Formats: sequence, structure tokens, C-alpha cells
Amino acid sequence: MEQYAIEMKGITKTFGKVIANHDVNLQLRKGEILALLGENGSGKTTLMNMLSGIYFPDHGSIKVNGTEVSIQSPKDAFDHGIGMIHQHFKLVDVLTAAENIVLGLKGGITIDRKSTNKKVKELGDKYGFDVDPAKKIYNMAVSEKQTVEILKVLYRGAEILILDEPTAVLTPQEVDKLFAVLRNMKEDGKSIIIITHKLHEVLSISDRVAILRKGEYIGTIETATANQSTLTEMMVGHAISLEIKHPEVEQGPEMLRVHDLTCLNSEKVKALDGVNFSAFGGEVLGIAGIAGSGQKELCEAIAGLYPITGGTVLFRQKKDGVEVMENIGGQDAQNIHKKGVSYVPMAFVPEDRLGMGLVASMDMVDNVMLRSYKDNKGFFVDRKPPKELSEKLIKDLEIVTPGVSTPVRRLSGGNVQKVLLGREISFGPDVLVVSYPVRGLDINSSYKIYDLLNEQKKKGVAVIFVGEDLDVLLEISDRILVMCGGKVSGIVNAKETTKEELGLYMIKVGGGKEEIA
Amino acid sequence: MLSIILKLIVAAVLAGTPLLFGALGEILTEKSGNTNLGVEGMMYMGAVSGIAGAFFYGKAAGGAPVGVVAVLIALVVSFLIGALGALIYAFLTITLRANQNVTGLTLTIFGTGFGNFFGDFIAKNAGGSLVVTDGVKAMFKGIAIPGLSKIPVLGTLLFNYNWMVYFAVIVAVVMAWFFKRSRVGLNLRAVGEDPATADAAGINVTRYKYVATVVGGGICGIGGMYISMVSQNGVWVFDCVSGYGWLAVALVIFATWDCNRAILVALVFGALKIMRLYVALPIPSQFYDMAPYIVTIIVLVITSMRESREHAQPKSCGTNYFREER
Amino acid sequence: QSAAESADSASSTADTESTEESTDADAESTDAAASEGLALEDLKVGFVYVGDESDQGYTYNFMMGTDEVQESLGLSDDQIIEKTNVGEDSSCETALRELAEAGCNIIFATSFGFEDYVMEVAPDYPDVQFCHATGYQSAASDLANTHNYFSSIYEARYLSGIIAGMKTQTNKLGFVAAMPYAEVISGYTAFYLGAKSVNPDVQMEVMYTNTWNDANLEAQLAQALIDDGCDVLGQHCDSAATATTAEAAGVWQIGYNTDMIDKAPNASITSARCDWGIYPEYAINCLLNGEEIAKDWSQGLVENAVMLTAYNDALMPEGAAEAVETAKAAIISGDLHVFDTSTFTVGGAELTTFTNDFGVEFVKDGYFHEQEADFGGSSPAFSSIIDGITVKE
Amino acid sequence: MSSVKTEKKTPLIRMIKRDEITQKKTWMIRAVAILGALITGGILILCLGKNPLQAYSDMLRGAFGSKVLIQETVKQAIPLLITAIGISFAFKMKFWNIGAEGQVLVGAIGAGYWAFFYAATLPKIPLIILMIVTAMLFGGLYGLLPALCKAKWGTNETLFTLMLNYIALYIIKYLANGPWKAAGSSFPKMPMIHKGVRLSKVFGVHWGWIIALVLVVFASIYFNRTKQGYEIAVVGESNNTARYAGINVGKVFRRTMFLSGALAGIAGMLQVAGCDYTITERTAGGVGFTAITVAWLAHMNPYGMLGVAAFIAVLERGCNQIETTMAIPASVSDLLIGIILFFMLGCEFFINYRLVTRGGKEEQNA
Ligand SMILES: Nc1ncnc2c1ncn2[C@@H]1O[C@H](COP(=O)(O)OP(=O)(O)OP(=O)(O)O)[C@@H](O)[C@H]1O
Ligand SMILES: Nc1ncnc2c1ncn2[C@@H]1O[C@H](COP(=O)(O)OP(=O)(O)OP(=O)(O)O)[C@@H](O)[C@H]1O
Ligand SMILES: [Mg+2]
Ligand SMILES: [Mg+2]
Repeated sequence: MEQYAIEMKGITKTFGKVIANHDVNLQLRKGEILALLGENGSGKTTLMNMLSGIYFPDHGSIKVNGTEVSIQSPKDAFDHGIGMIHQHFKLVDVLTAAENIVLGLKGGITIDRKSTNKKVKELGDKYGFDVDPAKKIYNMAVSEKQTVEILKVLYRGAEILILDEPTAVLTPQEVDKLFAVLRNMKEDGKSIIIITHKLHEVLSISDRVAILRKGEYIGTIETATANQSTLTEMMVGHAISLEIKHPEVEQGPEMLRVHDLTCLNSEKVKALDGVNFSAFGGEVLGIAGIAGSGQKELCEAIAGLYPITGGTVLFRQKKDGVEVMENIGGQDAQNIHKKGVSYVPMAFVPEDRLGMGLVASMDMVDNVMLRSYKDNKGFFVDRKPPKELSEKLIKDLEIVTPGVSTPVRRLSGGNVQKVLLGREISFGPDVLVVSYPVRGLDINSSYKIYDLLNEQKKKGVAVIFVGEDLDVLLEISDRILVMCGGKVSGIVNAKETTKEELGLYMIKVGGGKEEIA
Repeated sequence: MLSIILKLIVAAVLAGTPLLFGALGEILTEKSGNTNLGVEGMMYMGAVSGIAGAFFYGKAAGGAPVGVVAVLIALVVSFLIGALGALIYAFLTITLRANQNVTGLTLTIFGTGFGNFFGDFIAKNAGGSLVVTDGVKAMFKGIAIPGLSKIPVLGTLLFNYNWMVYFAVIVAVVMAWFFKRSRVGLNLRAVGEDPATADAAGINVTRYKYVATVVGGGICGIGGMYISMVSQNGVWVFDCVSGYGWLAVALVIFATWDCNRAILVALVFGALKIMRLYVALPIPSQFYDMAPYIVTIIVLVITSMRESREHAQPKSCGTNYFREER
Repeated sequence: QSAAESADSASSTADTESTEESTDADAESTDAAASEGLALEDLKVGFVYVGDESDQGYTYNFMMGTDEVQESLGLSDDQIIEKTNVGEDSSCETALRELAEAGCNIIFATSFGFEDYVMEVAPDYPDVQFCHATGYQSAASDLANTHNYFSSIYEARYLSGIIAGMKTQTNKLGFVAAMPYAEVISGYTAFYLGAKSVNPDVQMEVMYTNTWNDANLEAQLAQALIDDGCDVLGQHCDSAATATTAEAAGVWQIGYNTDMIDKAPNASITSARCDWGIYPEYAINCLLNGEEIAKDWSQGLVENAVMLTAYNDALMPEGAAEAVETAKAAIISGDLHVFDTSTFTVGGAELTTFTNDFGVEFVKDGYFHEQEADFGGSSPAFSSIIDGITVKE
Repeated sequence: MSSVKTEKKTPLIRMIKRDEITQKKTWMIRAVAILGALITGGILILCLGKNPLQAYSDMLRGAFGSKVLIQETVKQAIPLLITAIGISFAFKMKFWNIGAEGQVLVGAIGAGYWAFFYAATLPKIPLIILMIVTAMLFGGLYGLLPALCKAKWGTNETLFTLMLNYIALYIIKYLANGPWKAAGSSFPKMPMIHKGVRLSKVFGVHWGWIIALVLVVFASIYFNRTKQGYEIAVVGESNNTARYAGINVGKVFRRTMFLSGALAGIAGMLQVAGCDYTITERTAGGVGFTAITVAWLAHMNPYGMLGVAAFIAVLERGCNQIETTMAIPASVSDLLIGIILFFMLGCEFFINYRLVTRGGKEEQNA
């Protein structure tokens, strides 16, 4: 009988009424990379959290290297050589990289910072990471933080690594780098479980794929024998088309014109630097760029949530019966919003759904009301219209929820996104800005979102789509704007460009077409 | 003039020392992510138990109590009882996840009652007063450090205090070292900043929180003991802590959670407390009394303006940690 | 006891309900009751204290007096209701009303801040006698059922000052004072005058805590005085912190309210103390005999209402006990007046006139008539800072 | 790799967050907690050589024994309730205002200004209105200060408001020692306010209780039905979401803290005009702190606060009673109150979580 690095048998875990995992079996071979695949809420994270000691299973057994173990805390997990890199980083902001890495480890009474810094540096070099061990986490970019997370696990001598959606926040280049490191580690004899929703990543990195559906274990297949559609079918339970629709719509009028937009961030550095572009009705304008190139600031500045230091944001509006481009840039969200409902129909789906777009602990009615409660005249709120709208959204968008009065925190990621998008679309906006709308969503949910966006486009809305997956951007967008270092490095026609060209724009500061060509 | 300043500084040191203990205890507690507003209560508990310990030892030893033993007993007992108060708080907030502010306030009520009740009770049974013997009293008086105390000016300024003053400074320096250099200190800071991360790093968050909170309470208890043994010279006085615990909480802010700085700030607070007794300025005494609080607010606002991430309250203070919460 | 008390509150409930109708009838019968007197078994006495005996000072001393009265009059436990820890705010009004409702015929309120509430409640209960210690408002008011009382503690202070004056080696006394007002000023002036009577060179320094009860501040104040060269400390505030600080610094102290020798055996020499049993006994006897209670009552050495507690013999200066006895005899005989204006100056000049807010002239016949019924009543009035005393604020 | 444990073991006790709990069970848990507190307190009283049953029955009698006593209990509950409502405005927004004590005091000062200096010149009704308005203004501004700093710089409000309490206290001491000192005595205290300014009584208690009840209803409507209440809830959950929704977070901070302080200010005014008839350093007398407990135990529900405030008033009155009737020192009542509150705080846990023991058996209570 083969001895597995990890063998989970009959694992069940419930949260209140939710059965997150039901009778799940999973085997990880020594020295392999196993991809864990499943729709949102299928219980992947939960299952892994039981390996890393965050949760304790209700039933079932776990064997590490053939011996049955009880993992009651992350410390137990480390003792068994299991290390996990969580979906949400677990790093202490005010400590340095090295301090985070040695956190919780046994050792001498004092910490010799010099020698730990050296050791961390060496470890980084070994696997090809570039880290500054003395840098404070709060000064780091996302990819740097992830590097620290991985080093943390390696430093502990983990033989078994679990990575929960590590690529969600990385650029394609960074993903390639990460995968190279993972392969290095595999060579080193480590066993790895990786969770990702991106099928091409699954196919390129893994040896085998284990699939969960609605908390149940479906099976494990060799990657070599799999392709995107077989995987999807196992995940969802039936075959689905993997083609993103691209309806041809005649370009409408200019809906939004951003002119010379400049913003400073809290460190007084230019987060946006002279950004110029227009968005037209009936098109999807994709926005690409390495994480942190100013996409977030751009979206928020357009939505009036980010202070503007220079330039204008013009919206198409009716004035005395004539359509004009009106400047509302520089005004705060409240002013924009005051006009917004009756005057400037613009909708915004922010990247941070539960932290910005919605109130996690409130129910759907109160969340739907968030953007419209001010419309009601007087001092009081009227919950009737939002309640009706919520019920309509549940029906139209097939939102899975026990009811309109369930806190949205309890909904799955995909359904949360539907609530948010549904609310924003319900205004009938002229401009719709969506920021990473499918991040963390499974294939099925993602396609539903794409469909919704395309519908808006057909209605003549100017859709601005910020995304990280270039394949998706190329398929869904009509034009793609590439950002680099707070500047627009290029605007290209999606049909006439390639991934490679986009990639070049993404790293070319202020690059013009000539330079690239 | 010089002699007045000298006396002022000496008095400031004496007044600042119990504040320093209270503040150190609270810093340790807050570094684990717990804001324990029960400092006043724990100081009361320590105040009464320290003196009671020394008193009962003196009684048991008959005519000849050994000073050093009495000191040790006072120290240990006040630490333990202060820690007991903190343990109640810890159980409620860490295990039962009760609100930290409310629990702290309740601990203040409880501890004040505890101190005054037992002080009174023991005094009554002892025939009116709870007083330690002369020998024990002597142990808490200034010790002229041989040789050094004779140096002009510096001798008075630095080498004539009771042992608890030096002890407080040592505790502060050790704690500063502990947070900066030691492994456990680093782990503790992580717990206070981000318990979920500390947990995932294999740190036993619950244990760290318990130990820090309970030991912190013990240190507050020692601060209380200072009041009954030094400030009140070994006599139990009703209501003796009289707000020092709250002042200690203010001091924590003023010191920006830094133990070394706390030494200096305790001196400043001590000086503010007794200044009007030595230097008569033509302002109403109430303004003197207000000064520490105003200064604290100013420091609080300035640190927040500077957005200092490191000289600020540990981030998880005020929230309780539950691993499965999301 | 429990049965008796439930009976009480049952009756108090009944009382409450009937109060409104019966007020008029009661008012009419007041005069009759005054002349006939009250039967001892119908007597019920209420006390309102600002603290409880834990303070080992002010309230403790009052409660000792209450015990004396109970014993000397042979009152049963349920004839005395004591309200402890009553604040100087509306809770005082509450306490007074509760006592009146519980059927008390006479109520003693023992803290200065209670007076306003006594004046507030008294009109509602005309047949209940309200006696307030340390206050001043009764005589000027038209409320027949309110009375003020205080002991002439300044006399005992004077005697204790004699000891201090003989004891000091630095000729500098210190005084830890609570609040800057007449009761305190009168007390420390008498203390100083006593010292000066035996030691003409003596000086005194005074500092205020500005609160009745802050043991740490009292200790710090005492230390500041000692740092300034004072070697005998007097005090007028609640705790024994002055005594213990004096002891720790190797100087001496003279206390107030209670004997502090057990707390500072090497520093505390004696304490000036009031006997708070005398007045309640007097007032209750008036009630029992159907006599009027004086509007203002103040008694001192003559009636043994004030005294010095037992001396700490080891610390008594030579000849001090005798000097005290001589002065005491002179005060009792009327030959010696504590505030004899020939013995002190204010701002370099002899005090020739002193009037209070009501226009009463206190200086007459060569001395200041402190706490005399004919001159401003029972509460202390002397509030000048005399030469030789430095107030450090 | 370190040695691997071979035996499988589950933790002895695990806790699991409850999804929902029936009302009945909630009250059962609370009842058990109070019973536990009473037993613990009873042991304490027994140690003093007193009869706990008598103590408890005396406590009840002290709170409800007669009409006057009931009125006193109500009087005690009024400032507690109003202040707790004020605090809940801030707490709903997750703004930890522990400065109600100071806000009550400055409210009292605001009211006192008119009562002390204009009682003779102004008729009663405008005077009372001025007093309420000024008290609200003072309390509100005092609450506004930390909100401004929090909105602008993110200044920690817990510590800020805590410090402000002491400053208010010393302002009162200062006024009593000098500018507002009463004539007629050299004692540093403020005068009694003129009889004409005092609040009249309705059913034997000054009409502050009507205000308190109105505020309960007002707060409940404000929280649940108004736009501003909704904004408070959004801000409390996430500042970012609030910004996104076009809510000016700073403004909500300021507005709500002003309201929070203003309500505490009303409590201060009522204390001056309805109870104490003067201002002392005890005018707030810990109400600001106790009210935090009230608000918290009631989960910020105004009707709940009505109940909890009444409960605590009964407790305090009761303790006061046994201090008198059974010669139990004040310190023991502190201990007793501490114990009862500890139990009540602790029992909330069992409402939110349930315990699972190793055998799989679930425990309901402590
Ligand atoms: N805290 C909770 N309590 C009860 N039920 C919950 C809770 N959280 C989620 N659920 C239920 O679980 C289902 C799936 O939600 P889940 O959170 O797994 O989505 P998700 O896809 O994992 O989200 P994300 O992609 O953001 O991680 C929902 O339908 C919801 O009813
Ligand atoms: N701490 C928790 N409390 C309550 N419910 C939880 C908790 N953690 C997970 N769940 C629920 O358990 C189910 C599985 O969630 P899990 O996060 O494991 O899904 P996932 O497969 O990782 O999804 P995703 O792809 O979105 O990350 C979901 O319904 C989720 O809502
Ligand atoms: Mg998930
Ligand atoms: Mg997941």
C-alpha cells in the first residue's frame, strides 16, 4: 500500500447549518503537486484549514506519513511538517519580514536579528525569491507579502505545503515565477497542495487534481489525462461552455471622459499621473496592469472616492435638454452621489466586496438600500422598495440565499457578488465600473457575471472592466487600456492585440506604441 | 533653589513609582491585545494583600520578623492577588469573550471593594488598625546606598530611594528588553497586533494572552503594594489608591506603549502630581491636577497625527479573538 | 432584629400613605408634644453619615459618639437608624426623607455638605427635629425644627498646639489642611496660637489638599512640609497619612478625630478630638423633656465635648502636660480666650473688627467670639490668616 | 520531524458559535447567571456573619419597600438610562465613548450657568429650556471633540474620552473653589439653585423620567427607522462601505458623538435641576461608567436598556439599604455589584456560543 504524505478520510465539518465538508477523502502523494479544485463554497479552504489546525473536524481521520494524527492547532500542524499559506495573508504589519518568519518558532531566548536576516536571505536565494528581511510588512507590495508567506512556511522546514489561491493577487509574470519556485520545491521532495480557480494554472502546475463539489469529494484525476472541460464538468456536475460571449454592439456616444487625471496617495506620491481616456456606450473597456499600477485609484477617483489633485472626470449628462459632458471631478462621493441618482448614472462594483461594496452583517434589504436610501424624502428610511428590489434580484439573478433578511456575510462569494452587481445594475447606469468582478469566483459564477456585463453592454452602457486575467480581458473587452505605474501605457483594440503585447505595455512606463513596435 | 529642585525630583520619583508599576502592568496587558481598564481595582487588591501579607507574617513571627522575608511576602502576595484580579478579567474576556472595557470597569468596582473591605476587615480584627511592625516599615524606607548616596546632588538624586523605586526601573528595563529582543516578547507583540496571524504561526494565543494579562495584573498589584507600604508607610488607609490606577492608564498612552519611555513619563506625571507643593505658581491647584490628563490627550492626538504604526496601541486591543470567527 | 425591621418598613409604608392627610393634624400637635415631651419608647433617632466606620476618622468618630448615646440612654437597636455612605448630593435628601418616613423623631446629619438638603427636607416634616453638625443656616432660617451644632474643637486644638510648640526644634510647624474655609482655618489658627503661647518664635506653614479624602496627596503634602523644615505636623483631613509620613521622616505629628498612635507610634503625640456623644444626648433629652433644642449648640472643654486623646508619653516634651493643664484650666475658667486679639496680628495689625456675611461683629471685649450662639452661631467663623502662618497654595 | 503523536484525541471542550438561540433559552441562561451571582454573593455575605437571605430581601425592600423608595429607585435609574442611551449612539457606531461621565458633568455646568445666574431674571419655562439646550450643547461639544480628532486623525477615542472625564471633574472643582463658589460660607461649594428653577414632580419623581421614556422610544425609532440611524449602522460596520455609499464618515462621527454627548448632557441637567439642586464633583457619580455596562448588557437596544438600567438602580438602591440596615460596609456592596456584573458579562458567552464536550454531549449552561 502506498504511503501518502497526507491521507484524509471521511472528513466532515459543519458550521451551524452549513455542511462545509461532508465525508471527504483526500490523498496527497509524496513529492507531488496536487491541485484542489471546486466551486466557491465547495469547502476547499475549510478542508485545508483542518490540516493546518485552524479548524477541527467534526468527524473523520487524518494521517500524516501513514500515522493517524490529531491536529488541534497550527502548532500541531507545524510539528507534523504541514505549512499553509492562507487566502488572506497572515502577517503582522509592524514586524519585519524576518520577524514574521521566525514568529512562533522555538529557539534561544533572544532573537539574533543579524543571523536570522542572513538565513532568510539565503533561503530566498535558494528558491529564487528576492526579499529584504529587514523590511516592515506595512511597506510591502502584495507579491512581496506573499513571498514572505512562502518563506515563512519553508523556513519552518515544512515538507507539506498548502497554498490557498496564491495566484489570485499576482500578475502573470509573478505567477510564472511562483510556479518555478513550486517546481523547485517539488524537486526538493516537498509535497504541495494548491488551490486555484484558474484551470490553465491547474493544468500547467499540477500532477493530479482533486475535486470537491458542494462539500463532497468527487474524485482525483491525473492532470495529464485532464483538460479544461473535463475538469469543469467534474466541478460543476455538468458540461458548460468555456467560451466567453462577445456580442457585437454598435458603439454608442461618449459616456465618460477622463482628462489628465492626477491623484496623490497617502505618501504624497503620484498614484495616478495624467490619465486620459474615454469610455463609450455599448463597449467593454478592459483595464489591465500589474497589481498596484493605479487601477484601484482610477476606479475610486472616477467614483469620487479618491481625492483628485488634478484633471477632470466628465460624464455625459442632459442639461437643458442638451447632452453635454459635465465635470464632477474633484467633488466628494456625496456630491457625486447626490447628483448620481438623478443626474449621473454611474455604478461601481469595488474590488473589496464585503469591505466596501456591502455591509457584511446587514441583510440584503439594507444592503440594497445602501445606494438609494437617500432618495427617500425626509428623515426616515423606507424599506419597502429595497425589499421588493431584493426579491426581484434573487429571482432574476438566481441568488442562493435563505431570504432577504439573511446577513450577506452568510452568502457564498459568488452570491455576494451577484447581490452587489445586481444592486449596481438596478440603477440603469450609463457607466458601470467593475473591479476584479470574478476574483475568487468559480468558473460557473464567473460566466454568470460575464453574461450580466455583456447584457449591460447591449443596453448601451459603458462598462469598464478591471481584471487580472488577460485571456478573459481579451475575450470580453472591445478595447483594453493598460496601466503602468499610474500612467496609461497604451490603449489597444482587443481584437488586434495579443497577450504578449499587453504584457509589454504592462511593464513599460509611459510607453508609446512606437517604442514597443 | 537647588535643594528645592532636588526635593521636588525626589518627591516626583516617589509619586511616580506606583504609576510606573501600574503603567508597566497595563503595557504588558495591552501588548497581548487586552485593554484592561481595571488597573485601579487591581492596585487596590495588591495594596491590601501586600500589607496584609506582611502584617500576618509579622504576627506569625512574633517579636522578631525578618525584614527581608516580610518584603518578599508582601511582594509575592500583592503580585498574586493583583494577578488574581487580572485572572477574573482574563477568564471573562479571553475565554468568555466579554467586552474588555466593560469588564475592566467592573473589575475596578470589584477591586476597590475588595481592597477596602479586606483592609477594613483585617484592621477591625487587629483591634483598629492594620499596621506592619517597625522592622517591616524600615524595609520600605529609602536605602542610602553606601558610598554612592554621599555624592553631592547625585547621591540624593539617584541613590537614596527605597528598593521599590529601583525595582520598578529594573522591571521597566527588563520589559523593554523583553519586547525588543526576546523571542517570547516578539511572539507576544504579534498576538497583540494580529492574533489570527500569531495563531497561524503556531503561537498559543490564548496562553499568551492569559499569561500577559495575569502577569500584568500582578505588576499592577505590586504598584498597589507600593502605595500601602511606601506611600502610606505600612499602614492600611481607606481608599488609599485614590485614582492612581486611572492615572497609570493615562501614563501608558503618554509613554506610547514603550517601557523605557514610561520611566521618564512616570517621573513627569509624578512631578505634575506634587509640583504645586514645591513650586508655587499662581494658578489654581485644579489646573495642576488636570495637567497630566491634558498632556496625555495632546500626546494621543499628536501620535495619531503622525500615524505612527509602531508607537501606538497594539492593533487588536479591544477585540477578542476567536479562531473560527470570520 | 429582622422581624422588628420588617415591621418598621411595613409601618413606614403605612406612614407614607397617610402623610399627606395627617400633616395638618401633626402640625397642630407639635406644640403640645413639645411641652409634654416624648416617651422614651416612642423615640426613634436617625443618623446620616458621609462615610462609614472604615474611614477610621471623621465618620468613625461620630459613630463612636452614637454608640455612647445609645448606651447612656439605653436605646434599643431598632430605635437607632444609621445611614452610612451618604453622598453630599441628592442621596442625602433621599436618606433624610427615608429616615423621616421611617418614623424618626430626630435626625442628625453629620457632614457640612448635608446642610442644604436638611433645609430642603425640614419644611416637609415639621415635627421631626433636624440637627446638622458644622452648619450655619439654621438660626437665620425660619425653620423651627432645624438646629446646628458643633464642638468647640478649637479649644482642644489650642491645647494640642501647646505640645507642638514645645516639641518643635526647628520652630516650624506644618499643617496638612483639607479645604480653605473657616472650619479648617479656625482649627489651625487655634493650633498655631497654642504653640505660639509657649514658643513665641514658632512659625507655621499650611498646605491644602482641596479634598477631604486623598491619602496619597495628604502624604505628599506632609512630605513637602517636612522637606520645608517643619518638624511637627498638625492636620485637618481624614486619613492617618500625615502621621505615618511624619513617622517615616522621623518627625512628629498631632492628630485629629482619632487617636493615631497605633498607626504611628513613633510620631503621633496626641490628637484633638470631639466627643460626638454629648450633643445627641443633649438634643434627645430636650425632646424627651419637652424642651426646645437650641438653634446653635457648641460646647468645648468645659463640658468635655472636646479633648485630647491619651498622650504618647515617650514623645511628650517635658513640662508639656503641665502647660496643657494650666491652659485648660484657664480656658475653663474663662481667663483665657483662644482668639485673644492681643496675641496675634493680621497683616501686621491687631484684629479689631471681623464681620461675617450677615453683618455680625465677632471681635468684642478683646477677643474673637468663636462659635458662640450670640455671635454667628455654632459653626467656626474665624477665617483670617494671621501673621506667623504661611499658606502655601 | 518531531515525534508524531499516535493516539487520536479530540479537545476536551470545544466551543461553537451558535447560529440562533431561542428567546426562552437566552433568558434561562441569564437567570442561571444571576442565580450564580446571588449564590456567590450570598457566600460572601455569609462569611461576614450575616444572613444572605435577609440581605437579599432587605435589598428588595430597599428598592421597592415603599412608595418613596420606589420613587428613589426611579430617580436613580433616570440618569443611568439617559446616559446609556447616549452611549449607545456612539457604541452602535463602534465609537467607544467612555467619556459619558465627563459629558454629564459639563452638561451639568451648562445647565448650572443659567440656574445660578439667571434664576431671578428669567421666567421658569424659558429658563428650563435654556438649561436643557445649553446642557445638550455643552455635553455635545464635549463629545464632539474626540470625534473631530478621530475623524481627522483616527485618534483613539477610548483613551481620549477617558481623559476628558477627569478634566471635566477638575473644571467642576475649579468652579466650586472660585468663580461659582456659594456666598454665605467660605466652604468651596456651589450654591443651591433657586427653588423656582427646580423641576416639578410627576408621580413623586421629577419629570426627567418622562424624558427618559421618550428618549427610549426616540432612540429605538432613530436606530431602526431613520436615515441617520442607518448611517450609524453602516459606519459602525465599515468606514469604507460608508464612504462608498456617499456617507460622510467624519460627519456621522461628529453628528452622532454630538448627540451622544448631548444626551449625557441632558442627564447632567436633570441631576442639577431635578435631584442635587447644585453641582458637585459627585454629580455624575459614576453614572457615565455604569451606563456603559447598561448599554452593553442591553446590546444597545433602548428597551433593553430600560430594563437593565432599572435592574442596576435596584441593585444600587438595594446595596445602599443593606449598608444601613445590616451594617454591611460600602466596600462589600462594591464587591457584590462587581460579582453580579461579572456573572452577567460572562453569561453572554453562553448565549453566543455552545460548548461541545469530548463525548459529543452539548452543554447549555455554565
Ligand atoms: N457564517 C456563516 N454562517 C452560516 N452559513 C454560512 C456562513 N458563511 C457561509 N454560509 C453559507 O455557505 C454557503 C457558501 O458560502 P461561502 O462563504 O463558501 O462562499 P465562498 O465561495 O467560499 O466565498 P469566497 O469565495 O468569498 O471565499 C452560502 O450559501 C451560505 O449560506
Ligand atoms: N468560519 C466559518 N464559519 C461559518 N461558515 C464557514 C466558515 N468557514 C467556511 N464556512 C462555510 O463553509 C463552506 C465552505 O467554505 P470554504 O471557504 O471552505 O470554501 P472554498 O471551497 O474555499 O471556497 P472559495 O473557492 O470561495 O474559497 C462555505 O459554505 C462557507 O461559507
Ligand atoms: Mg471561501
Ligand atoms: Mg477558499
